[in-house]
Amino acid sequence: YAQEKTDISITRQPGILYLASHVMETQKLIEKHAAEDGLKDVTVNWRTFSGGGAQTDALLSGNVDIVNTGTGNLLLLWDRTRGKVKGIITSSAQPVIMVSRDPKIKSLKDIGPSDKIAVPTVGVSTQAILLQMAAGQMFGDSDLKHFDPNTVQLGHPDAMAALANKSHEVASHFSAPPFQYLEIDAGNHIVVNSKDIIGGPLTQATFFTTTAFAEANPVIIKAVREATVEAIDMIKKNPKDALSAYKQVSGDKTDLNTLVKILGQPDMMEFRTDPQGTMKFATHLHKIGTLKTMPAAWTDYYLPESADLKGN
Amino acid sequence: MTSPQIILAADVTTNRQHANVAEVEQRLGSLELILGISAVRKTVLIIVLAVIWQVYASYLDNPLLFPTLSDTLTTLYDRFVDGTLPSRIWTTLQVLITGYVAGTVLAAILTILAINTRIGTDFLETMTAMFNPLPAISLLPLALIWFGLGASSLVFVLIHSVLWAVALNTHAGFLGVSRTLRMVGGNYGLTGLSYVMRILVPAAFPSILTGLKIGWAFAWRTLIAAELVFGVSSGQGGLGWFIFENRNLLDIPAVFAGLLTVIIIGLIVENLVFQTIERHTIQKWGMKE
Amino acid sequence: MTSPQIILAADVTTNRQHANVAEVEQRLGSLELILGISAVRKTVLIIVLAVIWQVYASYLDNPLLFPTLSDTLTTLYDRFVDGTLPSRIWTTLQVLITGYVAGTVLAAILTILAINTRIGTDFLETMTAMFNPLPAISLLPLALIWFGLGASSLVFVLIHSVLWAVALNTHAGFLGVSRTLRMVGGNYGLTGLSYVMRILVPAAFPSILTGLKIGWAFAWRTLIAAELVFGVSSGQGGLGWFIFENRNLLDIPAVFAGLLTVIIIGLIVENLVFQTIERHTIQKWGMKE
Amino acid sequence: MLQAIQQNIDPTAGLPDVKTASEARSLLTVDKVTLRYKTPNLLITATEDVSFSVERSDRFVLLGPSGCGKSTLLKAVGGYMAPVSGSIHINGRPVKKPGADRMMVFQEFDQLLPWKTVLENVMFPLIVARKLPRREAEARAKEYIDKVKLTRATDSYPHTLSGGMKQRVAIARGMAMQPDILLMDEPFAALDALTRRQMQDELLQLWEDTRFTVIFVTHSIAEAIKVSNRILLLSPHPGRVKAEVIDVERARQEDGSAAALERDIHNLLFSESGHRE
Amino acid sequence: MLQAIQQNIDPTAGLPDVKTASEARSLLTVDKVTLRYKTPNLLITATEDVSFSVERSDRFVLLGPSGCGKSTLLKAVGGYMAPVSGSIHINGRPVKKPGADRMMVFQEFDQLLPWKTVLENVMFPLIVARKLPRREAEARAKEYIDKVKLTRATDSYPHTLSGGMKQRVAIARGMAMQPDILLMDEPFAALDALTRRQMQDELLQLWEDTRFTVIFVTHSIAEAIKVSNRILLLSPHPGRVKAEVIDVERARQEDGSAAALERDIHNLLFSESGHRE
Ligand SMILES: Nc1ncnc2c1ncn2[C@@H]1O[C@H](COP(=O)(O)OP(=O)(O)OP(=O)(O)O)[C@@H](O)[C@H]1O
Ligand SMILES: Nc1ncnc2c1ncn2[C@@H]1O[C@H](COP(=O)(O)OP(=O)(O)OP(=O)(O)O)[C@@H](O)[C@H]1O
Ligand SMILES: [Mg+2]
Ligand SMILES: [Mg+2]
Repeated sequence: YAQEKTDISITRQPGILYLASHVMETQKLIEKHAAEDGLKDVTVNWRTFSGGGAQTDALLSGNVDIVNTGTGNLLLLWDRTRGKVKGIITSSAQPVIMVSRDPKIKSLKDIGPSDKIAVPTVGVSTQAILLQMAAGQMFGDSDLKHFDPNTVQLGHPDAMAALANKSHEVASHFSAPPFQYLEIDAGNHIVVNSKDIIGGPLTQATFFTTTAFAEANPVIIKAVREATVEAIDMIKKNPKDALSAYKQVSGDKTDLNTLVKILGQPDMMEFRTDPQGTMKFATHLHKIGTLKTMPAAWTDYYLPESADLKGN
Repeated sequence: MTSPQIILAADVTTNRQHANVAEVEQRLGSLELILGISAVRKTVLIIVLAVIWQVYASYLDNPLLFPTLSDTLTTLYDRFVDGTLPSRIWTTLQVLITGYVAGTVLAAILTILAINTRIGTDFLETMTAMFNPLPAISLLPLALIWFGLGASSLVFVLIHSVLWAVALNTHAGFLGVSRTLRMVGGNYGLTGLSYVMRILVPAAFPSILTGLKIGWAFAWRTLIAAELVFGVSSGQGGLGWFIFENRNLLDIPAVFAGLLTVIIIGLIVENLVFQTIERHTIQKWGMKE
Repeated sequence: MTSPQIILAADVTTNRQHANVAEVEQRLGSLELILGISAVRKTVLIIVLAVIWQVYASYLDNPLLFPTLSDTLTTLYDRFVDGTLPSRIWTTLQVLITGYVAGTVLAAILTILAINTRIGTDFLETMTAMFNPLPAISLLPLALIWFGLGASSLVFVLIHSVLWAVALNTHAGFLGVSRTLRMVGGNYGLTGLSYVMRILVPAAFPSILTGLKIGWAFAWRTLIAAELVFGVSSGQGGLGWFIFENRNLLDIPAVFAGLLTVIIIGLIVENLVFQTIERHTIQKWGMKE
Repeated sequence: MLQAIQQNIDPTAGLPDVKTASEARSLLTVDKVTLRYKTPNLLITATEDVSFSVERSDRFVLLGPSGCGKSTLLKAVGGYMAPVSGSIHINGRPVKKPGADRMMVFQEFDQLLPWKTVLENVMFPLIVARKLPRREAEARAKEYIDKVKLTRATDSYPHTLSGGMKQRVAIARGMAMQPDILLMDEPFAALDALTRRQMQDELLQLWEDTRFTVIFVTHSIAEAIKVSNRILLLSPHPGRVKAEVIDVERARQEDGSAAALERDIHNLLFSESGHRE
Repeated sequence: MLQAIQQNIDPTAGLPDVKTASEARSLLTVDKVTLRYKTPNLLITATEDVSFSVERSDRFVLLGPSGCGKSTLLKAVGGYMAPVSGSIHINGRPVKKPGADRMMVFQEFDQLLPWKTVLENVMFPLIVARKLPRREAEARAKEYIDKVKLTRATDSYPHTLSGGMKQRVAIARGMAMQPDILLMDEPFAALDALTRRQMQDELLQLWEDTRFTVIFVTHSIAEAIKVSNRILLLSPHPGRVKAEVIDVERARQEDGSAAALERDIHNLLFSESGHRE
């Protein structure tokens, strides 16, 4: 293993969905497993990014070795690089929830032409795609973009502020943890859950890298997988400690008990290593033309080493 | 000869001289002549930059990060023909020009107040120092409260980016107008607005024009960045959105086609609008070499 | 009296006059005197703005959108005391100053070339028209390839934001230097760099200073926006990251504390640095009222 | 020749008397005016305790060494500077701000608006201050441009003119306005002998026609005697009134008297020992 | 008095002869020089086919009506403008660019560097062009500031000076450089009679001491006769050589001859009918 890189960089996006990575970072799990596998003195640089796009650039320019972000980004990169970027392992599959302050809007059927739904990014974010998938289910493939005119782009904090402001024209928000629970706490109600649209969990945090890196550094890849498994174990065993790791990494000053309560929400403990719902996602992306190639199976866009994950 | 002598000059035959002149003026070679035209030199420069782009991008061979010029141009052409880019440009230009004009007008009002009253000066100086460094996103909450989503918030942010640069340059230009010219203006009984418009503005025109150029550039920058922050109700996004969307889709040649569009519009505005203004004002007036 | 007459003036007793003068100069009331000090007026202005903030925010009563000044100040104090803000400011300032200085130096080089050679002029004009409107994100791929993640990429983006504004103002200032002064410089045999440094720079100093002010402001804006894009390695984010982070954590008073910090630093730089420079240069030289 | 140099007379009998007598009806009264410039490091007194009065239709010349405060005095009359002490009244009203009733021809070459042609420069004040209709303003402007022999340069921009030509445009601009008082600061200094003589003649001719009032700064004693009816002599830094010459126009009738007056004034101004600034 | 006005002589015998004879040893030769300004809409010919030569230690005056191209000629000699046709040589080498061997006193009041005090303005060229050590430069600068009677304003910035004071600083600056050729464009126009006489005397005194060469533009025929040994008379627009007056200094010895010469020059310049530009 003499040529393997010992100084690796991984991206980090602060947030509860990425809890496993925060545990891996604070407990130095990757370092530990690499050492166990015979690669000593590995140092892992965790670099914080504000969003997926910048992480993509960082990976493509070779400035980071492994990124940790959503499924959409993986599929896109896999497609555009013609298979030169593939997934390693996933770490979370929590639901995202659309909430509303408007009592008239009980389900997606009640959305009228003038109702506004806040999503993180119009057209491309997971939330926007989910709305399209729902539209497909409701109105058929000819009307996939039914809800697109309703969407407006607002960051989660801004959307939350919008919901809090009774006079604001945006009354609904396709949110994400932890904002969705804070919003529900503040008196807004659930409109739709990603579980209902996908028919199961949808993978969120995914580690992925270039095939070139994976081929040259099998030990690191292995260590990342093992570390993820261990991190998820630790979260399940002791959520409080994991949340402390999150607080340490993100600087979040929220009370630990509140965070524990959030993890206690339905499906919030869906920390799992097998890709969930990704093929459904890919099918939709291919349908709307975002993906040029339709993967035959989820294993197309995961590393061969990861074929044992039993994903879908 | 012990006294002064006046020696008269013979009348000069000017005809010979003129022949001579024509000769002198024709001596420039054609290459020199062609290179003497600024437009030609600029075109050459742009071509050189284009070649560098193409060669460097081919060498890098990382089309997802930095596509070649030819890919970019192909995409640019496609997106133009299919009508995407023209409509995006149109959306952007509408907002841009609204914001730019509004920002410039506000800058004019602020500087007029500043030059006429002491409190106006303090106000302008303080506001500029305070707000100029603030990034556009910081205005987001207020913009949302006041204008909601949509173009008016964008215009608000644009004003923020244009206003201070134009106001700073204009104000500095006003303060630098020569004492004599200001006295001449006072002498004509001009005060307040007419003093500013008829004396200070033309006299400070070089500075004002610089401010307008910088303001224009920053309006572009801000708009493109702000379209991402403020989002769009789908389907009616502008160039900034076009760039962002294609970045998200990792359609990098389209991203660069969008950026190239910005560059081309920048070149057109600079060379057609600003240079024309310059030629008909400060160059004609001998205020600039 | 049919011829001219010369009438001699009696010697004037100046003492009485001087007494008179003293009187005239003491006639200003103390309120007027106090308001005559620009610093006092500016302070009053800032206090008025602060009160407006506080009142408007209390009236809005939506702390998620727009916190009150008092909340903001409390947070500002807390974050200062616990060391967060000082370290963020320090991180940001380091990068900011590096980028600002580098951008200014590059602007100086470009304008010196532009003023001395024709191709330099074309280069500057074309590059400015092309790149000035480009948003910082467009430089991201190149920055990543050339400088990787980290401060040097930030510096690169900062240079982009400072360079064109400073260069445009400086170049316009150079071109506006009076013909006589330029001839004086030539007369002393000054050419190239020493001509620029000893004649053009001081003569165009008002314009240069304006450019530096605008460049400074835009460096701030860009840095704060760019910190989000480039990410941070553990624990060493700057003010921009601080603002972003706290927005995500819904700690809005902290967001505004960050923005307030930007404003305060802006005010300090404007009033301590730029005003001092101005007082010791263009005001002393009579180039500005 | 020179009738009387009143000297060693009771101080109160001299200049002050003349002033007091004329105060009521004078067009312009400058009373014990002290003018100062404030610079960051020091206070410069330009003129001190200067009093004079100008009657309607006077051709009043300020004469004194370089730096004695002539331009400053003119600026104060023009309303650009407030006296530190003393007062300036026009038609009994204190001078507070500049105005087109006192057209000024400045000493500086950059007094033309560079963004206007020669014609537009002369027309501009006629339109904005005298409210003449465009056509009339243009006709009058052209007439005065002819008078200063610049017909050929009518449509030139100021930066293409020679120093003397610029000053002539300023003179045309001032005279075309036919103001209550024309204030001229060394208007002819940049002109050659012939053009200068022509300009002086034009000025006098114009005065014959319209009897306007003019305050004129010049360095040339001969010019002062030629154009003025009254001359105020100022002492060097800070400028104080040294003497006043009245009935100057009488000196022109008989030849030789002008030369004698010139000599007298010259001696008066410069004979003092230790004249240094 | 005036010995001979050579007129109606074979054209080739006049001026060209003088020039040809002196060509080899002349300090400055201006040969058939035509100078033009290009403006966006038209081409202005300032001087046409002007030839003259200046010998070492000449005090050479350019005299002509306003706008005839004196300043332009001086600028061409200074190296700021290239002739459209003809050539200018100094010491046999063509003039290509400005340089400190030809110090120039400009006609404009804004020729001082506003960011330097009077002292620094005078010292600056001594340091950068003459490479004098600071201390020496300061001493020399102070000496010349004294000569122009500005001791009191040594540390003032130019914007606090009167018009005449500014011009005197420029004169001090030019003279302190002791250049090969001093080019002066109406340096004394803004000065009062006494200061002007003092400056003229200083110039002559300096010339006695160092025998430098000076080309001098003036509007005053009397001044020309006082300071020069040769006068070039230019015709109005475009400037052509009308005549040259040599041995001017002879006119000063016997009184009256200067006056006569002044009258002759005056007639020569201005007698032409229809003198208009
Ligand atoms: N803007 C100014 N700031 C400070 N001092 C000034 C200013 N303008 C003039 N002075 C000073 O005031 C005095 C009088 O200047 P002024 O221009 O009135 O003289 P002047 O009589 O017109 O001289 P000149 O004949 O040389 O033009 C001078 O000593 C000068 O230094
Ligand atoms: N920068 C310029 N651009 C175009 N034309 C000019 C320029 N400078 C001078 N001229 C023209 O050239 C001619 C000669 O000007 P110049 O300044 O040499 O005259 P001058 O003899 O010095 O006059 P004066 O005694 O009035 O200063 C004038 O007709 C003038 O209009
Ligand atoms: Mg003066
Ligand atoms: Mg001239």
